[in-house]
Amino acid sequence: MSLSTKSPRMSPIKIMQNRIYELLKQGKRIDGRAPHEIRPVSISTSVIEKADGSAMVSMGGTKILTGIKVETGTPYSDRPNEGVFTVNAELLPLASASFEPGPPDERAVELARIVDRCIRESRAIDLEKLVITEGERVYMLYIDIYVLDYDGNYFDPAVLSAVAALATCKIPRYEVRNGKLERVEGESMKTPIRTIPVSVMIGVIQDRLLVDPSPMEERALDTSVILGYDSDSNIVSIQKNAPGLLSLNIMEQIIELGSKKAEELRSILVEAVGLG
Amino acid sequence: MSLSTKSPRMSPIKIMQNRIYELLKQGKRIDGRAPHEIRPVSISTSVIEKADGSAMVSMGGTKILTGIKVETGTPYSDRPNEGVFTVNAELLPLASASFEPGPPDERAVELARIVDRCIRESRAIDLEKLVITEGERVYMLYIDIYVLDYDGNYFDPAVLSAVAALATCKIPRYEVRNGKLERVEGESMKTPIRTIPVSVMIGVIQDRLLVDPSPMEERALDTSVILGYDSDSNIVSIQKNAPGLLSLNIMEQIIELGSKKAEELRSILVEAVGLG
Amino acid sequence: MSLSTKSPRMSPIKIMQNRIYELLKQGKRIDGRAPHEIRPVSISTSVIEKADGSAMVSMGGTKILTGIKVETGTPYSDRPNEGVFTVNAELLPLASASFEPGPPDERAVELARIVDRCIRESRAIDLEKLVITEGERVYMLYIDIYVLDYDGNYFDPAVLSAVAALATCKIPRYEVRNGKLERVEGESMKTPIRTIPVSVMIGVIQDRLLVDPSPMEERALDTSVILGYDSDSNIVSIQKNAPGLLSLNIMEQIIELGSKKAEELRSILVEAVGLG
Amino acid sequence: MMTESKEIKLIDEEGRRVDGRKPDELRPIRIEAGVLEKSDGSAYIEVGRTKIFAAVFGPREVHPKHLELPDRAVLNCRYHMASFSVDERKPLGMTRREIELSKVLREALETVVFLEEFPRTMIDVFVEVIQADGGTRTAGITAASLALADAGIPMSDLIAATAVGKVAGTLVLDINDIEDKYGEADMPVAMTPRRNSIVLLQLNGRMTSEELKKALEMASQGIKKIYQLQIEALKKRYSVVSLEE
Amino acid sequence: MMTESKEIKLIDEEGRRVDGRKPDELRPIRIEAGVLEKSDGSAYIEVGRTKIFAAVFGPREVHPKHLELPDRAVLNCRYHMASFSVDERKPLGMTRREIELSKVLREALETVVFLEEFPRTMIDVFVEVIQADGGTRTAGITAASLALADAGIPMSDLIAATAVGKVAGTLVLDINDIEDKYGEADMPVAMTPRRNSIVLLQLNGRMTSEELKKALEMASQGIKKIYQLQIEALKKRYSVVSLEE
Amino acid sequence: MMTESKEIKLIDEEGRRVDGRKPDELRPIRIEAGVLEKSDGSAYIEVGRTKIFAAVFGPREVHPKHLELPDRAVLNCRYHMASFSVDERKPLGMTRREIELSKVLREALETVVFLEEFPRTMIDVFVEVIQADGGTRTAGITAASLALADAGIPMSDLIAATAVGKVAGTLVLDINDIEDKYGEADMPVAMTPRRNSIVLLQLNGRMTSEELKKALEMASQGIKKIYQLQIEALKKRYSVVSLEE
Repeated sequence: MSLSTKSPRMSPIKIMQNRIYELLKQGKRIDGRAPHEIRPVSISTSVIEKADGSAMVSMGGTKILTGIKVETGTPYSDRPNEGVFTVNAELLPLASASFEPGPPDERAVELARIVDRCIRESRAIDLEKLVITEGERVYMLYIDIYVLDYDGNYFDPAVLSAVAALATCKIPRYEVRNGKLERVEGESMKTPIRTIPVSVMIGVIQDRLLVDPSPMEERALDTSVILGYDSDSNIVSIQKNAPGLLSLNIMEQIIELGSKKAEELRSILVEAVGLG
Repeated sequence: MSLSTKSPRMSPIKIMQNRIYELLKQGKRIDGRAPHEIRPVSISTSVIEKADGSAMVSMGGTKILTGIKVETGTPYSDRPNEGVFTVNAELLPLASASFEPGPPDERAVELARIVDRCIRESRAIDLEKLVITEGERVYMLYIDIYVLDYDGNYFDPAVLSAVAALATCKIPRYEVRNGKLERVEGESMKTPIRTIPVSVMIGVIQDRLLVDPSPMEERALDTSVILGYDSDSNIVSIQKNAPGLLSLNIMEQIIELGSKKAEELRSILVEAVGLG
Repeated sequence: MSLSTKSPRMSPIKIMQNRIYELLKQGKRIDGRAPHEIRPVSISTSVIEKADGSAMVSMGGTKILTGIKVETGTPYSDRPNEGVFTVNAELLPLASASFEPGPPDERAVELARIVDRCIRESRAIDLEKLVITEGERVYMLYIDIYVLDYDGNYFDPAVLSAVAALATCKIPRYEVRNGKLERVEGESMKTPIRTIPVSVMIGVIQDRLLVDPSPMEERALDTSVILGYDSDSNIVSIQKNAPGLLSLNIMEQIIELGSKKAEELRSILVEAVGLG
Repeated sequence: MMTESKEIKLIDEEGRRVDGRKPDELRPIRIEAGVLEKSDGSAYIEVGRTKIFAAVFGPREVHPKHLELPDRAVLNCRYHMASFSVDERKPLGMTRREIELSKVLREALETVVFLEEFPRTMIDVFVEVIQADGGTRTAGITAASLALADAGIPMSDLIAATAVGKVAGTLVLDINDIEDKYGEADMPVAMTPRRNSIVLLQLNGRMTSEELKKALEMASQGIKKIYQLQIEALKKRYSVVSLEE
Repeated sequence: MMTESKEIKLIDEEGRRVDGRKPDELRPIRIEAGVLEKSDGSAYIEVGRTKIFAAVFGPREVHPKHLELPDRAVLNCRYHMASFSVDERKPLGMTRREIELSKVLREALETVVFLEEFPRTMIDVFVEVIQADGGTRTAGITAASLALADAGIPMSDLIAATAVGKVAGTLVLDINDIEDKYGEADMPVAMTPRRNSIVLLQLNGRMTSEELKKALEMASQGIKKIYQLQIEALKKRYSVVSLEE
Repeated sequence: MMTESKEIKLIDEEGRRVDGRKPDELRPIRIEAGVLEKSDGSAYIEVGRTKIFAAVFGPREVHPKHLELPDRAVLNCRYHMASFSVDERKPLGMTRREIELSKVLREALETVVFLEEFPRTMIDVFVEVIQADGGTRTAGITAASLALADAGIPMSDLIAATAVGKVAGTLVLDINDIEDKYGEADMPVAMTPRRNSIVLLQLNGRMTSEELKKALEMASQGIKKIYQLQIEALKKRYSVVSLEE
């Protein structure tokens, strides 16, 4: 069940929308940014010692913590020679007055699935390297994302934190000795990363685009799209995540803008995690 | 927790009840049927190619879809030489303004259990023929019933659709080869059917009976009973499914009427699935 | 999520509190008891033949039924040579107008965890004697507590009923024969009990203490504490279970009073179950 | 109920049942009203080893409000079993069986309670099975109607109930757990004894029409006896109350 | 979508797909409006073996009340799959995938429905997938918008939809289940055909910018054809209605 | 806490603990107020490797409405741990431990917050443990009371807290995870430092009466030090706020 929410069509929104649009035409935004300017990004990795990988990412006022726990388990029967990963996301109630405690709602589910898609469809993790015994025992990565502070656009920092946590994750090594699975004490391996996916959230008001929207902008947008890109500028995932019309012409502009901003975010990420 | 519902005792109901009763005394019903007349039944089987068995049944405006998926699993420890089946039912919200999305409510649970009882207590499936390796591996039939359109009496068409789906189900064959369970590609077997259970819902207003009630009649009835019958006219299940008094005398009439209508429904079912 | 409840600060409470306090200063209580007087306790064991252990305990008007079912299962990986027990508690809706049907709420969870703690931290059960095959198969005791009638202080009678059920539990014997786990028909063993834990609930109004509060007293208390004691008068668990300040001085009085009342309850329990 | 037992002899040479009863004999029954302190009405019943508490609250405010009915009380009924009441520990939470039985019990009780007298209120009936040895829904409704009477809720009649079974081809009154498990049919019946009318009826298992009619008659006879025990329990309760007051 | 199949030839030597279609060819589609009795509007769609019912209720009272919006209707949408609709039996209850798709379908429908005309009411849209063979969300929204029209809910346009895939390096229209499973990308697109604007867009899998643009164009062409089928289904429905009345 | 460790030496020959501390020594503590943007008040605390965020919303409208209290605010408290905060990944959803700790934290906070000043409103306190290395409930309430102060909610006093343990027969202040796991007792204590009164008290494990009294005294001393850190954090926060405004 998915229900309409209060914000989109109220009249104060229309007024705000006009104001944002007028500013955009002048190349400006309410918080002083340029239309295609992303807020400052900071990335700290290995912040949770008990997690195998972790990263705290802030993008303006939005703050995301991702932690990864590695376990071992059986592979999917149709993919016997691949490790497994799952992505969960929680919109913690301390992050915003609009988040409620309880099981993940549709927004949290969507966030988890968008991050999952960016990683999975870009084939960022070489899952074939996460096999202990083919068809029997593989590594399982639990990638858990917590939104700690929500100041607009949790998608892009969530992807950044998930990928930063993955790239710095120390997977504890296991071996099968005498038919028994054993932890190889003190040994770990890096996550086998093939590409660095990032996502870019782009908002549309009439014929203008903006990136990395603030909460006020999110409410005023005609619509918005989140695009995932791999290191080779392929698009690996798209999610139109709001009501509203999107012309083919605008969509083409979005694709090009997204590609540029993706490179920008990727270079920040690569620097932070020391990849490249 | 089971809670009173709005319908039964409101005064408009009383007026409707009187009208229905007066008509019944003249051998008539609001929709033009005779008191003991079942609405037209249509049965289509194998409508879902991805299911191992399926049947769409309509009875008047009520439409039921049942699908069966066969898996293998371990038998119950107290019945090591029997296969397993389970029945689930959902009252889909698209079927009626009175159905709500969410986990099955008491009406859906009752429906599933009545269908289960008709099949189980009539011993319709020869479960001993659904064993792959005694005590270890058996066939498991998941019989899932969806009410797609609810125009009164979902019980009888639900039993019809479940039995039609069973009778036409192609159980994929499995074998144990070299200690491993394997699908025998391309081979399947029929469900071992011993008897053809059907159910008959009978409503009571004062001293009169009617079968296959419409929603309006359901609300106006003094009470109602659903009876299951096997091919030998044994009664295999009963459910009084509404408040109200039922005299022993009326109950005897119900048993006899049910037996006749059961034969009528069974002959329609047998013809549709080509059994006999 | 834990939410404030209606009772504690309403003004009728203040009036009641004053009255209770004035009586306490005179060494009296509303129901005629002395401040440190526990209501009459009755303990019946083995009341449920289908349970392996059971006890019905009443303490004044509060009535608790505990039943124990023993199963076998795998031990926790970090405790391969210990059996397992778990405690559940339900505040049945028939026990009080203030209990609602549904999954255990925070009060029921707290009750279960307090009883668990009394038993676990006192090391009452010699879990090492509940092993069938080390690291592989152990006895698992499911201790399920039902509050049947709630007339104040369900903690102390719940501990009494759980320990009485444990002390009289007949654990069905299992053996591994030819590599298979088998029930040794007709044989059972006693729960290996090392100490007899009991709990004492103590309420505070200003500088006065009372034990075993009635519901009216519970609502009027400044705060309350439940203490668990083993047979050697060690304190094995504490739970301050209500809002309110507790000075270190009052806490010392509570510890001493608790110790005395614990001995009193233990002697009732020992007599009832024939231990000692 | 599906396989007739080969090993367990459900009826012996002398026509006696596994627990020594004759086919039309009830198990020992103990019924008591007013057994719990905090509910508005309560009852306890033992039928053989089946042991059940029932309690009633109300008429009270409806919560949540939107369930309120303008012309009568909402009757809420919960049939619930303790985890240890059955042979295999029942997991916590309501099973589908408990959900179904809550519904049929509620419908039976709705038939006799004068709900119109208490519009915009709720009457809660809680049935707690602490040991299940066959016939829990019938013992449960017998206790529930007694608890309603104990709570002073006006009813057209009490409800008394028992189950008739078919074991080894023989109809037997008040079947127990073993008979239910290895027999051919289990038919719980609840009636309003004064009007001799059925308020709850279910059947699991096979019977011919003739057997079914006989089984209903047998149930009716048993129910009359149980009704007498209910009346006695109420009398005892009222006399105690009279003494107390 | 992750491993390109080594065994299954998704495009043969003649450029044909596993089911014999050309890359830009839709599967056989059957669309019908007004197929259910009890909803206010309904539709049925088959796209190849994908089979879906959609039904609409409302505008009706909002329940629970606090979800009511003062200036427009609440649109509620549920995308749900039957347990047997997929290869491996889907467990009962909503999966995360179903929750996400309910959201994107709702957002797409909100774009076209004139919600402001029905303040303080609710419009429910239920999409029931009874067989899933690829393209269920796009077939689902195609049926849902038809059901809305059938219910007489005013909309700025119908919504028609299809998915473009990439298999063995080739863009293909209206991908089926096997192409989705073994191909490189699946891009569901829903549009308002008259305005040629996107209302739903997702992508799973890798495409270059150029491919993406071509894929959108391909989707747009397919959607125009599906739109014609919707119009025909409505005409047929209205003519039937006219005859009936 | 049940088996005294045979291998891990919890107190060495020089009376030092596993992490080198003396028995009455706190771990390094870092406390900061106003760390989150969107809540009305917030705080972050590190006690050794234990890391916790706390945030406060309100006083705000009560939702759902029926929880409203006519004479005071409803205080809502949630203690929650991130899945990766503990050694074995914690499954999603609230465990029974989290439910219990939410209750004892709420009760402690209710003791100091002037709820009567905000009738018919709700104050939400969210405690998020992102790493758990012992003493999470005490560090959590220390942060929560700071977040309440940061939100400007009037209180009779701050709450500061720590846990005293018993390891290898010795009482130790501010026990860490290993001491908790292999020690004999863990006693979390929260106090209002100015009145030196207990607001939260639990004990897991065995102590004599004498030990318990000493442990409370030890906790009281530690709490005074933590209180100073809270005051400093608030001063720092207010000075920053002053500068900002």
